[in-house]
Amino acid sequence: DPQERAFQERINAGGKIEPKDWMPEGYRKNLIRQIGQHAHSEIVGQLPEGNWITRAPTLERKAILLAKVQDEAGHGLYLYCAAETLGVSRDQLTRDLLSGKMKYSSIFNYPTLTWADMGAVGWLVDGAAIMNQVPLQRTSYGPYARAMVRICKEESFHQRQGYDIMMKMAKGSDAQRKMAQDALNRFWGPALMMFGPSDENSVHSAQSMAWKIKMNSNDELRQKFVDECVPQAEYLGLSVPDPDLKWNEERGHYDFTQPDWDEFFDVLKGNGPCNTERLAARNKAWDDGAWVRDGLMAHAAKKRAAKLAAE
Amino acid sequence: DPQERAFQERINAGGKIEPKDWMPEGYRKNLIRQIGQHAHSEIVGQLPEGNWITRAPTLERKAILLAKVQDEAGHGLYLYCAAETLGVSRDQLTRDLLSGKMKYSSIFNYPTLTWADMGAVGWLVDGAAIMNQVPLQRTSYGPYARAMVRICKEESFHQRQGYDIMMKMAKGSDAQRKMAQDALNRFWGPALMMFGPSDENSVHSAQSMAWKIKMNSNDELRQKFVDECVPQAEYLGLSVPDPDLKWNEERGHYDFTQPDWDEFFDVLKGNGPCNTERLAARNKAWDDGAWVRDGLMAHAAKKRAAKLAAE
Amino acid sequence: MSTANIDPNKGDLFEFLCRMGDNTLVLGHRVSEWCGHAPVLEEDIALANTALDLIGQTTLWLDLAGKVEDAGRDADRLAFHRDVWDFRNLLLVEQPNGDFGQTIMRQFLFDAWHLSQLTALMESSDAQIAAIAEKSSKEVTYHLERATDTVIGLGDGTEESHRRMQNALDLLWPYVGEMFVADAVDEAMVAAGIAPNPASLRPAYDTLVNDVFTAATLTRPESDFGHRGGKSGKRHSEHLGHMLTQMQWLQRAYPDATW
Amino acid sequence: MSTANIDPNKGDLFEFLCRMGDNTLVLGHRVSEWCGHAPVLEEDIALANTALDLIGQTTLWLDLAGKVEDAGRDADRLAFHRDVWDFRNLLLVEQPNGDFGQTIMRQFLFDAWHLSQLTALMESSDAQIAAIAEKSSKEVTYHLERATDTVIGLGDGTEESHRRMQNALDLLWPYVGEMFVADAVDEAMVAAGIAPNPASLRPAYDTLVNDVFTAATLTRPESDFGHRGGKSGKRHSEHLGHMLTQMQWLQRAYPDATW
Repeated sequence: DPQERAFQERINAGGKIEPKDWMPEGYRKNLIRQIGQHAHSEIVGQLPEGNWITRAPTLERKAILLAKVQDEAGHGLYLYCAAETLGVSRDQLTRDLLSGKMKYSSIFNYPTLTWADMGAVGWLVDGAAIMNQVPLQRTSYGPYARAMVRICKEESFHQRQGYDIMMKMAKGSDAQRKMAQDALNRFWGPALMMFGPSDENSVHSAQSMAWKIKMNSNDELRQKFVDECVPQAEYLGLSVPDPDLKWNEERGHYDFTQPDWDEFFDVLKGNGPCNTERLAARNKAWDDGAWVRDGLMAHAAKKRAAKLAAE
Repeated sequence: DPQERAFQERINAGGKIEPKDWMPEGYRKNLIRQIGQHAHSEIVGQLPEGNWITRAPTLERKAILLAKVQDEAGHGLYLYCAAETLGVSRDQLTRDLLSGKMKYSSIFNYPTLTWADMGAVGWLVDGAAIMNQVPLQRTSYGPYARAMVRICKEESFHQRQGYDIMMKMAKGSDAQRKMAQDALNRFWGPALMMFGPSDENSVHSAQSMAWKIKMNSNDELRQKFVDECVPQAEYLGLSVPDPDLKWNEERGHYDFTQPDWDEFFDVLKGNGPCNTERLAARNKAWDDGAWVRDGLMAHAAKKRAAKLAAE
Repeated sequence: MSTANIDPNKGDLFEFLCRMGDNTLVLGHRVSEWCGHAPVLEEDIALANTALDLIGQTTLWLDLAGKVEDAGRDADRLAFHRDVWDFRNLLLVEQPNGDFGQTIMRQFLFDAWHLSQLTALMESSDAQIAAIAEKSSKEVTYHLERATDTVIGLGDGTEESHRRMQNALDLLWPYVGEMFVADAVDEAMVAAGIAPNPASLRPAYDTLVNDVFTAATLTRPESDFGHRGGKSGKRHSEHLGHMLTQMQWLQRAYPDATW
Repeated sequence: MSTANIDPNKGDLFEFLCRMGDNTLVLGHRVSEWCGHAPVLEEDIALANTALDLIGQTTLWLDLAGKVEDAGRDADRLAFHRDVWDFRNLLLVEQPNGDFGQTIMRQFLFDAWHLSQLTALMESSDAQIAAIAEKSSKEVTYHLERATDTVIGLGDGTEESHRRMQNALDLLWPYVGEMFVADAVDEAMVAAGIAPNPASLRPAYDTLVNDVFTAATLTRPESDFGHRGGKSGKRHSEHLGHMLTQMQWLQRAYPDATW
């Protein structure tokens, strides 16, 4: 197909695809899935951190956390807008999230149990997210790439805030240090899983990389993440929960243990610690809010009608 | 009316009226109102104390409080049964409570704000209740009098437990003493109101006393209550929030300031601090529980039908 | 207001500042409970934004209160280490969120008072108070605009949204009166030219809310009975204690930690 | 079980006792949340009674745990001064009450395990444990009877009650598996003749619950996937922390007080 060939050549040459350009159905579908999933992750991702807003230890920490969760909702908004340029509405995407048809990042199916988790989530989860997202600033689809630029800026800010919380905890009282270590223990494996299964087991990889909607291999990013985090953990005086972790001089990388992929697939199937609750919370918000959305729409319609009648 | 005269003479002679006996409509109606109101008070009275069960300071205190609230539910049950002997169903009485047609004791429209309130409620509220109820053990209506015998036994136990909490608080840390004094300050007036307005302003008094469904005047009982509580407060080292309180040698009673009767009538009208919440809580429990009551009844009907079919 | 300038009793000034700061603290907390559960994404963002502003204002008010008190307590200490009886917020702001309509109605009823209070405080004889009021009033102007639009939109929306908004108004109206009742603390503030007489704000408040209720097709409740006991601290509702268990648990559990 | 009698590691025994006591503590708390809000007066009484029994059992288990630990902690200290990670209750019992159906289903699923665990513990090589088990088992026999009747009554009641009970079962079933998984602590208890192997209780449990589900016209979920992390303390649900804010606030706020 010459159209498809031209499309691929444009991508190869580093060109951007814009909403009105022709694109292969697979490209559109894959992008919708990927951007939608990313948007959903931002939305569901509000919940584990929102869980601690009402228990934040200082007014400043409360404000920082609120601002962060607000940013996440904002990211959701940009991403839904990016997805809308591909011809799918936010309402449709929302319905697919709520019915369980579309996924969100599995990491948000883990609970946040102590204040140190706010540190671990910022440091590790946002850290892993950035690792995934920075290359996506160069993705081939224009609106997506531009959304990523804004998002990455804020995410790296969040990661620093998370690390700052971990620092306070790790350098704090015995109990705080214990909380920090416990948080690292619980989030390390799930954070490694955020890059997805090893590339040989990943369904969408090859085509997505050719289309530049995936920029790096999962294993490559995971390695980069480990290499970055280990010295950070050392600096905190915390131990990474992997007895086989060690620096490999030859490779110039850390050797590390793969996360528990059985658990990963269990969580994907809906058996994570919080899958049911997260979806239930979002469904409840949506259902309980129906009268609000309906009410505001009805009012807007009345106003439009009144304006028309006055003209 | 000779029937009415015979009825009154039987009461005057100290006889008991039993469910199957003839009685004047007014007697029946007044009793239903009074017993029903008392039953409702036990039910609504679970709420202010239930409010602290999940925040009780020790396992033993939690158990004692749970047992107490359970007793109150039990009292409600006896009293509804006594009312049922007068030909009104528990469901009907419940509907009249939930619609606001029937009242419950105004004291339960005050909030419980600290653990010391569990002491103050036991000491003052149960104390005032006992003062009202002990004479009712000799009331003319048999089932009511017998219910009162059981209830009074448990109530005096509750009062001692309440006083014991107050003692611990009053003899405890500065903060605890402060809580205890604050609780006394908030509950003193409302407790005095529990005896009802001064007799000259009380609607049902004269006839009810002739029928022996009211045994003492409101003012008489209120005085007795004050005379009993003041030395108890002194023993606790707490001050009764009444600057004009003093022993009157001549009368052999304490002189005291009347509670704020405007507030009393405000609360009666529905403007107490918690009227709306208390009724809302009971209504919610009732509405949310409809499916349970229906389900259990449907199952019982199925079982009966199956048993009949098997016979 | 700015003519008088009698140095107020330190205790009265402390009380007054706690009232301002506790209102924003408690309402900020309530609003933040919505996080992740709002009816639509834009509302999640707006509610978080409101909460954020209120928490920021809390820090300003309570830090100043701590300075006035001069007993070594800062905003965090005041926020997280007092028990119910020391809180001075209006009963209105500690009421539970209920449905979204209740939350927005509470916000509107508060914002309408809050903005006129802050506007008056911008003329305060106390320069620090005037400065906080000035900064806050910009944020609260926006809160009030949003709340007004939403109350009107939902009041004059569908039958259901109208019914829910009317219920919210009926439920919350008895908590409005407390804003306008003066006590000794208020009188001391008036005498010192620090703050307006609460009663003086009522006529403008009534005009504003009446207009909004009309636009929203809502009926203002007939009785102006007002619950009291929040701003004096004499008798809060049972809700505040439950809020504090959540808000203060960490600080109470780990009193020596820094975060 | 009573044949072996190796003195167990003190730490393992402490863990085991905390598991028993934390189950009753946390479930007792949950059930007590119903107080005053049950669907019918008789249920208010019955739920309070269940909570009361569970709190009583908690005192016995945790006091014994404190004695074994020998570090000066009694039941109250253990109940009110540990943070989430030190709790050893099953995830099942910390799940929220939900509607009455969810509460009763949780109770049934727990009671069925609890009674067989206690029955086995009556033969424990540790006389104190056997005594607590004996006392508790009488109470729990009654809990199980009531829960069974109610599950059947509501499962086989109206269409709505059936639907709600099936939802409750579907929701809670994934928390059943954790009861029957053994870890090092359990193995130490088995070796010492103190407690049964958790897995050994499963067949009788399955028979019991299957029978009840049949009578209740409920369908047992197909997957036996079981969440873990409560009894080991490795990963509780988010609900436990919220429960502790309420349960422990007073003790945390006034650590020096006696009550």
